[in-house]
Amino acid sequence: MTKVQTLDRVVIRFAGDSGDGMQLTGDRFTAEAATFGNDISTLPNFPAEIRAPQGTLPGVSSFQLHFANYDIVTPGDRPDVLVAMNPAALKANIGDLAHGGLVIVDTADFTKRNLTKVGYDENPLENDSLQNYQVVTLDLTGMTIGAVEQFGLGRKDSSRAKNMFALGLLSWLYSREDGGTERFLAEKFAKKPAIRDANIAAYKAGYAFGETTEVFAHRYEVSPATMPPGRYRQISGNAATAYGLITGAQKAGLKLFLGTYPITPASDVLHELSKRKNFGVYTFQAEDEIAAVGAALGASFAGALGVTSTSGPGMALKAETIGLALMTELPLVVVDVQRAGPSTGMPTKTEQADLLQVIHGRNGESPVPVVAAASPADCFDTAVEAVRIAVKYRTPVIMLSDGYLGNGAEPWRIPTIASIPPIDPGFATGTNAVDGSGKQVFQPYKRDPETLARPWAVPGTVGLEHRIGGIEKAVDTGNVSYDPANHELMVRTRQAKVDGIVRDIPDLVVDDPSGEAKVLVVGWGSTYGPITAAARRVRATDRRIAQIHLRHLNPMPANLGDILKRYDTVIVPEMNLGQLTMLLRAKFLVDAQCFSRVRGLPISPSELAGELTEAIDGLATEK
Amino acid sequence: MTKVQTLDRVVIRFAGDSGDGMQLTGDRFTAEAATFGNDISTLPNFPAEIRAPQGTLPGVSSFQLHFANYDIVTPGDRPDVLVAMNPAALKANIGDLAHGGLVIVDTADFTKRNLTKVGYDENPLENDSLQNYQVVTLDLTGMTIGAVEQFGLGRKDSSRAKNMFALGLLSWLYSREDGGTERFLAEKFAKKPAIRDANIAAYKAGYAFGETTEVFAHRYEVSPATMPPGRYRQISGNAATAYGLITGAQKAGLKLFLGTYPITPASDVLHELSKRKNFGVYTFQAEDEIAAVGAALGASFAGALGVTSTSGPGMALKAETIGLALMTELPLVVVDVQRAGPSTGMPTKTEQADLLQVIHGRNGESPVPVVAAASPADCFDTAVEAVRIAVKYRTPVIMLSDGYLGNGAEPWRIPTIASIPPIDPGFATGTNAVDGSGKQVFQPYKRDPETLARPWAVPGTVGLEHRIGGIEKAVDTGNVSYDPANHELMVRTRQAKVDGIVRDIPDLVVDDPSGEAKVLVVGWGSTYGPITAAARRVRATDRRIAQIHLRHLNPMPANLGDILKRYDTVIVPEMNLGQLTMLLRAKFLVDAQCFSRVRGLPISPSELAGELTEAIDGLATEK
Amino acid sequence: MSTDTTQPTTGHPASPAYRGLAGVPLSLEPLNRKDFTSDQEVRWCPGCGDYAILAAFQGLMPEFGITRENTVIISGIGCSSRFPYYVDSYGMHSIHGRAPAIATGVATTRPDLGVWVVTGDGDALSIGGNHLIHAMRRNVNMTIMLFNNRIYGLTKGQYSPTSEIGKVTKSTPLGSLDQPFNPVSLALGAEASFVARTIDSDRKHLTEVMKAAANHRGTSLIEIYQNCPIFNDGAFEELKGPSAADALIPLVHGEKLVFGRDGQQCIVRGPSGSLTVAATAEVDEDQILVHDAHRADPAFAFELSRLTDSGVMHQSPIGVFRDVERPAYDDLAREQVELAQQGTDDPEDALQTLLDGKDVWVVA
Amino acid sequence: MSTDTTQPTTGHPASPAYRGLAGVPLSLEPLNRKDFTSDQEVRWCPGCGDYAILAAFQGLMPEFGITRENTVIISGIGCSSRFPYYVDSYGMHSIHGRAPAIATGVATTRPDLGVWVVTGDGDALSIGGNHLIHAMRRNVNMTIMLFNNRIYGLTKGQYSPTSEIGKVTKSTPLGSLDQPFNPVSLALGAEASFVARTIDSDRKHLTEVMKAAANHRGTSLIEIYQNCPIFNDGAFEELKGPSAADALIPLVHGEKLVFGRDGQQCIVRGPSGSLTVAATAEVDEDQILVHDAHRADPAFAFELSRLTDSGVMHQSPIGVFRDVERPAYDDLAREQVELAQQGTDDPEDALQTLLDGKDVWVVA
Ligand SMILES: Cc1ncc(C[n+]2csc(CCOP(=O)(O)OP(=O)(O)O)c2C)c(N)n1
Ligand SMILES: Cc1ncc(C[n+]2csc(CCOP(=O)(O)OP(=O)(O)O)c2C)c(N)n1
Ligand code: SF4
Ligand code: SF4
Ligand SMILES: [Mg+2]
Ligand SMILES: [Mg+2]
Repeated sequence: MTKVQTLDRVVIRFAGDSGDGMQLTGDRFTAEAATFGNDISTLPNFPAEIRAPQGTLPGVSSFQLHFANYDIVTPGDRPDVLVAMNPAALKANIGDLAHGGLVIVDTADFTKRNLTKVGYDENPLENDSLQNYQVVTLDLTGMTIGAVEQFGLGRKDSSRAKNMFALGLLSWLYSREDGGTERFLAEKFAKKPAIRDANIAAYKAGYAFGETTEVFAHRYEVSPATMPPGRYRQISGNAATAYGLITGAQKAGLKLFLGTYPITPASDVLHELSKRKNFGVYTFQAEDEIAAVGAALGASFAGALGVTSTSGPGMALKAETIGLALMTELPLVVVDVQRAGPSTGMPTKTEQADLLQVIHGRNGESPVPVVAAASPADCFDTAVEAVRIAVKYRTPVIMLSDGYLGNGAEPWRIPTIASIPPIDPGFATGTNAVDGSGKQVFQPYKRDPETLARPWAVPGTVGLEHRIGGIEKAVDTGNVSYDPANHELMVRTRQAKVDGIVRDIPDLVVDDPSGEAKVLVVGWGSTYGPITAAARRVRATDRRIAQIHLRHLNPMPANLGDILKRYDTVIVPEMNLGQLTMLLRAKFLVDAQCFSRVRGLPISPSELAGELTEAIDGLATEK
Repeated sequence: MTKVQTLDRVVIRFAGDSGDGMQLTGDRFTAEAATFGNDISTLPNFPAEIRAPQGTLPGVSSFQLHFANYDIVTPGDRPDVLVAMNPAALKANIGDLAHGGLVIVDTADFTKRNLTKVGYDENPLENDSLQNYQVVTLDLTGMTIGAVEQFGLGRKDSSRAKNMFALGLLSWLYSREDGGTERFLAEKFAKKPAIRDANIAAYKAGYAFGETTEVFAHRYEVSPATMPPGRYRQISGNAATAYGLITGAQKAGLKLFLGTYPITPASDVLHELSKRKNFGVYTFQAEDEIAAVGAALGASFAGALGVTSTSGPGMALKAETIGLALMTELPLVVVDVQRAGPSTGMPTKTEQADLLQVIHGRNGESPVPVVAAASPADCFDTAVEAVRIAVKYRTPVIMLSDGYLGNGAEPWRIPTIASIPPIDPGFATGTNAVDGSGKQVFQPYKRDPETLARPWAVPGTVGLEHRIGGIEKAVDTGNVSYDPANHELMVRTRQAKVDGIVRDIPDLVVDDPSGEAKVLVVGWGSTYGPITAAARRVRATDRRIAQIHLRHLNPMPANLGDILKRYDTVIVPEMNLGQLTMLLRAKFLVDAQCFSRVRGLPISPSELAGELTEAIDGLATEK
Repeated sequence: MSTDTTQPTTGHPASPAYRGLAGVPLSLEPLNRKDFTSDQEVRWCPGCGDYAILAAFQGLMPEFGITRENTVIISGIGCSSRFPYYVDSYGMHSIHGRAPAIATGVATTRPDLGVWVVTGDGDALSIGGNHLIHAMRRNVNMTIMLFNNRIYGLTKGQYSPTSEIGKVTKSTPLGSLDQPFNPVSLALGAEASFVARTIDSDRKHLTEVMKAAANHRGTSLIEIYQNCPIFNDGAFEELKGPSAADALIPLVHGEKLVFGRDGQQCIVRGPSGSLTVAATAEVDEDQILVHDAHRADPAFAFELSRLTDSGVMHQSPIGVFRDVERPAYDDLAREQVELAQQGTDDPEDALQTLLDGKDVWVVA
Repeated sequence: MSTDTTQPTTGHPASPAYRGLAGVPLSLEPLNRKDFTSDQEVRWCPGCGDYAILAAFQGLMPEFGITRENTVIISGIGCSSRFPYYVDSYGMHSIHGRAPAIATGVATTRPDLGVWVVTGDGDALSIGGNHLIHAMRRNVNMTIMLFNNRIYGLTKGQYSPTSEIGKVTKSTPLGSLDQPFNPVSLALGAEASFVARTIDSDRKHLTEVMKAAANHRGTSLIEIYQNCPIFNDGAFEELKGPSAADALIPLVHGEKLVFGRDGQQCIVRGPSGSLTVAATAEVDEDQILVHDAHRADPAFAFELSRLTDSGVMHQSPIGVFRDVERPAYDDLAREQVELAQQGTDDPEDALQTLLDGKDVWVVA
């Protein structure tokens, strides 16, 4: 089945009460990993006492496993994943966890009494103390009891199978085969058929639970790095997106109105924003994606910052209304947290195959600016940028993220609010033209000569009453017009407005330490991490490679064409069949080639490094 | 305002009872045309008697006007447009009308008595006798009375303004300014203010009626041609599409189920098909476009030919469900009769700016075959081809038409049904694999090795029960799968299946009479007429030009790349900003340039001829 | 920094008399219908019922007293949806079916705007049905005017979700098959707090109903019977002219349900428990039901809604079926935001605190 | 050439006993629940109410007698929508909200299929609300099983259109603001001809209601209260266990509306004319209303539907609210096609005639 391709290594720690069977669980998982062909290294950790009092810190038992796709020599320093079966296990182990690590907690024992027992004043699952981790809280015990009900065990025996539920869940999470564990359990409990069946059922239920409920994105990765000085925190991409939107709205002095409909993996943007009403944030869970974007557009018409968030299938549904937004030339931010498609696809898996959809997926000539985030923390800057373009140019802007970014987390150098430039909504306040009879009038489609943006005249502004809509507009007046020449002019003007955003986009700086690379690797979105890692590996072998990464997909930076033409080979790693590649080829007539992987997983740096190496060596041979 | 750019010439005849003011109407329209700068030639035709009995053939008065954008010497032989104010006028004039001509009829006088008076046994508006014309029936009299009610004229005087209503309508149809006629009426009836106001109001009401009701597509054109031998009839694009779909379904032995929602300019496909239930055609006017395509897909799942028809905005709404169709790999034909966009755009105007939407406008990697019709009659063949591909490859197929084709009409060489090859639905009838335990099983995603099509196992077939859906499918079994390698394989297989259709596509034959052209003009869709006309003009000046026209946009014919590379210059005339151009550039790295016109009108052959000439001459100079 | 884009309302009289418009600034100078007339030529067919509705609206607006600039009209697509062009206020002629969704965004962010939605039977009940029912259950503060001509006008005469069974149209040459919606029943089933019906031919009634809608806080749905002389002429013929009195059942809160030219008919609860029409002369006076639009339970209004024919129209109640108090979604949403904002000191500091989170580490 | 893809039904017994399934071939051999169990492992959370509903369905199917291969289940997206995978029939797990639309295409083209739709409260009432109400007004022959757990399960616990006001969820940390739909009321407002409600915990009632639905020709809507132990545990707690008898009001056609462990409560028409719960001991027996599911007028069923709480659940009628005869859309659609096809000789000739039209000219 599934191989854990994109992870070089993972460290997992199972922790619980002595009676919780953590060692067994760890052993089994180790066995599964070994069977699977991983290199492994383990660190069991028993309580000093044979039977410490239940639910206490000394009673905690744990098992740590490091497994990897290359030679490893230690059981790992900081676990990436912690499974905590009770408050004591959490308390005892959380300090070791790497920032951004995943914590899976069984909530069954998180009672006031048990919390007090280990010195928690507040329930750590209910305050923000685990903010720097990815926390998944589940009633493992309750679900286990439910799953094994049929075997007629008592409550206690039933609940003891919870470690197998957890194991099943983890096995699913790391795409392990379950045959081995089932056989093991069948053997071990051969003489107690009820217990045997209960354990197998719990294991299967845990596995099924992972698969059914979309609780997890797939895997996560902790990328170590040497970091510039500053204040840091851990942040996930979806939270960073939410914060960026709030920041953009505040910098523009606008209310933020999110109209959205839940969908994996974008829902957390809603969840995060709905907690932030104190920033003048309105969150509206609409009846569907069309209503969601419609309400957001209505809010923009009314002078707020309209935002909508979704993933691929929802994006498809929003297309018509985004067309209306671009025709009415109102600010709107559309966040697409991409997932594996087509259709429902694999909702919890990542992909970047919506690029052409967001660029071309509307009727008629409908140019829309598109920006993409490169990493979880970069979602913040990208969101602020999306707001800036939307407000300045009066246009819908699509921000691309993906499941890997949205759910993934990384250290973030926290910006100072004061350092972020303000955004001027520049609301229209008065008339802007003189009509035939010399009267001062307001023309809703009279454009700013530089940006080509039209005035944003908000209801409530006296004297600027006007009507907009989706029918073609006459130049300046915005009246309905079927005039051919006017239509042509408006089509080209809308295109020119979007193209003109290039003036605000900084030139790309090529990362080419030697300055002599012949091969250029071009990325966009969440491939930034794997590409960078691959480039490092390539350079570590004394080869030369140049790298650029695009935040702006439409329009693209002004110097991109020149850069592309400077290299003998242009390689574009993408988690799709070559979508940016096709845009680059069409625009610049450069024979860019896609390094394409469409597996619902981030690209593997080592695979990519191999490909880049071959390209470099191939060129050298040719000459 | 509007110039009649794409029409070289039009012949209009106004016909009515003597008392109906046809001459005045004709005069005024002539004056408008002259003011507008057209060359004109007229032919008034009065009844022999001074006052012939009302409603009789001898009482008919008519006025014919030929106006053009080049020198003309005759008032025209056959009118392209006939305005008939009563049954007599219709009867007396219809015989002159060119095939496919437009007839605008005032229905007010079409009573049994009046019909009998002129020898009509049946009401010609209610049988099929006007089938070869575009007939617009309106209660001009009634609407006029309504429009002038406020002026307190009697019924008779009110109804006399109907000629001005008709004139207003025609003025709108040919985008004429109304100022002149208003001034004329103001002067003429200066002393009868009520009559003056009524006439002006009627004129304006006619104009407004045209604009409001979407009764008309824009203009039409009669293209003369030397025709190969055969049996001919007149046909509009939307009717041809409907007939093609019926033919395709019959050739495949399938029920045809159209799920659709009305939208200009696609509604006539619904109207036409809803009259053809005798061919096993089901037409379902759904609550919206999403339900429409959903029901069509359901019908396909049930073993019928599911079809849905729409225009741009509706196309945007269908995207998600088309994704489901491609994931479930069921036959489905989607007809997009394009109109000017973006958003609501100009519903009655033509454009071909949905190409990139239909190719790229879905989440994830979602390849869908696309075919486009070149002329009204070609809609028939294109529709049959769409059915063939959909059924053979188990895939949604998008057929592109546009407002110009859909509403336009042309002579059609009627095919013999027997000459059209059958389409084999090849329903699955039995198991197709053996499972691990040696049991015969049915695998719904086990593919035909050549076409890569999966079996179409229709409910009711015993033993082939299976479940499909939008979640990624495991190879062969079609079970839900989140396996990365499986996903990659399925993504590439779906792409390969669509790419493989190229085997069925005939190689393009270049139209290059001299064989020595250096400039190639590449077209698709309804630009066929203008491009062909332009190429003829260019060749008439002894220049050389090569022409190809694409029916298959995805995949494209196998020899296209080779052809493109043979020419120094490749020009792609499109009614958009360069959508096919961008696909050709990306795919073939050829510096194709778009001759782009986005005016809601067909491309002008003369403008295009100019451009082509320049390109040819430019090359010559360079050398 | 203010996050409020509302224009200053200083100098305006306190608040309009109509509860649905509470919080919308009043005009300092009295306005008249011309002020609500834009410079665009009205482009409906001669005789179209839309004219009368537009005229009633423009005639009524000055009475509300709110400023033009705080008046917003959102429409979908259809003949009726051209309405905003003709009113000199803020307006959006949006896309097919989505006006209630768009208006939800307007209303939620701006308590100082009076929001009207104009829609047709196809726009509201076919493609837009879901947005309509959800707006009503949420009770977003807006007035929805549904122009019901029982046909698709703009696309030239296909049947609509309110067309009678058997209707022959371009898309149903053999007659339509689907049971039409009764828009009032549908609204009541969707938890609507205000539902009314009126007719284009009765300017006074139109105006009264629009006023009642404006006086209701939350979503007000007005179904307006509107004649389309071009594609569905006479659909409401029996409800007009001399026969109107016998066909229209006026609903007036607190008054007996009596109708007919001489009050000769009335509504009673029949033996089965269902409402029925009876001859006034033949029943006891206290059997005649009294209209109560304010009942919490929508069942009575629903019963009344079933007195409308679903085929060719011979009889129909008009007036306000239901008008009950229920918090408006947008009022509640703003309340949540305002509460959350209370005690926030400097928003920029607050934002910095949010970004910082609880666990910061420093790299030197 | 035949345009009919229906498999031959020869040899099958005439027709099922259930009117909604008339025309669907019967299995020659008796089937059992295993025959309706696919090889896919069931993957809902432990304790999920979906299990019980699946079991009831699989247990009931053999009784209908129709073949597995003529059984079609269409679902949308949601936990509940995984249902088709577990039944060994033809099935489609489609996209969010669209199952009724897809099923309409299936049902219309194939009278020989039994069509079930499985959907959730979000799937059917949020994104899919419009398709649901239109299917019901059309009366397309299918049974819609709406699993109402009053929450979004699959996406991890956001509130749904049936969640009570004030519900705290991931997307409404300060409590939800919108009035929930009452699915039964909504259906009745949308002209539904069959509407019922049942609950996951009562296998017998579930089965009875499913049977009644199958016996109805046209769209049957069954709202099924379904517990989601993970994200909305206990939503129907008061309707279960020992308290159930006092909380559930059983609707049985022709029987008195009496409920409670000892029949101590009943439904009467109160003085205002509205239905109310009364103590059986305190009212005259003939005041107690008798359930009538077959009334043409949906108003009585609507009144009953309002006896359900819209907040936390303490009381709710279960059973068939309404079950009336009305032609099914798909039957009528097929009738039109069949009529049109009558007298057509050779279809190929007919087609040639169509293509030729009336006015052909010949170029030699
Ligand atoms: C997405 C989309 N689908 C279809 C249409 C075509 N369309 C425009 S208006 C309309 C229906 C109009 O009927 P109704 O809402 O009753 O308004 P009326 O014209 O009768 O006032 C339709 C189908 C469209 N504009 N957009
Ligand atoms: C177009 C689209 N939008 C959103 C989603 C995400 N989504 C899947 S199921 C669901 C709601 C599930 O709730 P419900 O219908 O009540 O089913 P349950 O899981 O509770 O059984 C949502 C929002 C989706 N799959 N597709
Ligand atoms: S088509 Fe009908 S509804 Fe539309 S403007 Fe004309 S009369 Fe009015
Ligand atoms: S999340 Fe709830 S509804 Fe979904 S499977 Fe689990 S218990 Fe059932
Ligand atoms: Mg209408
Ligand atoms: Mg649910």
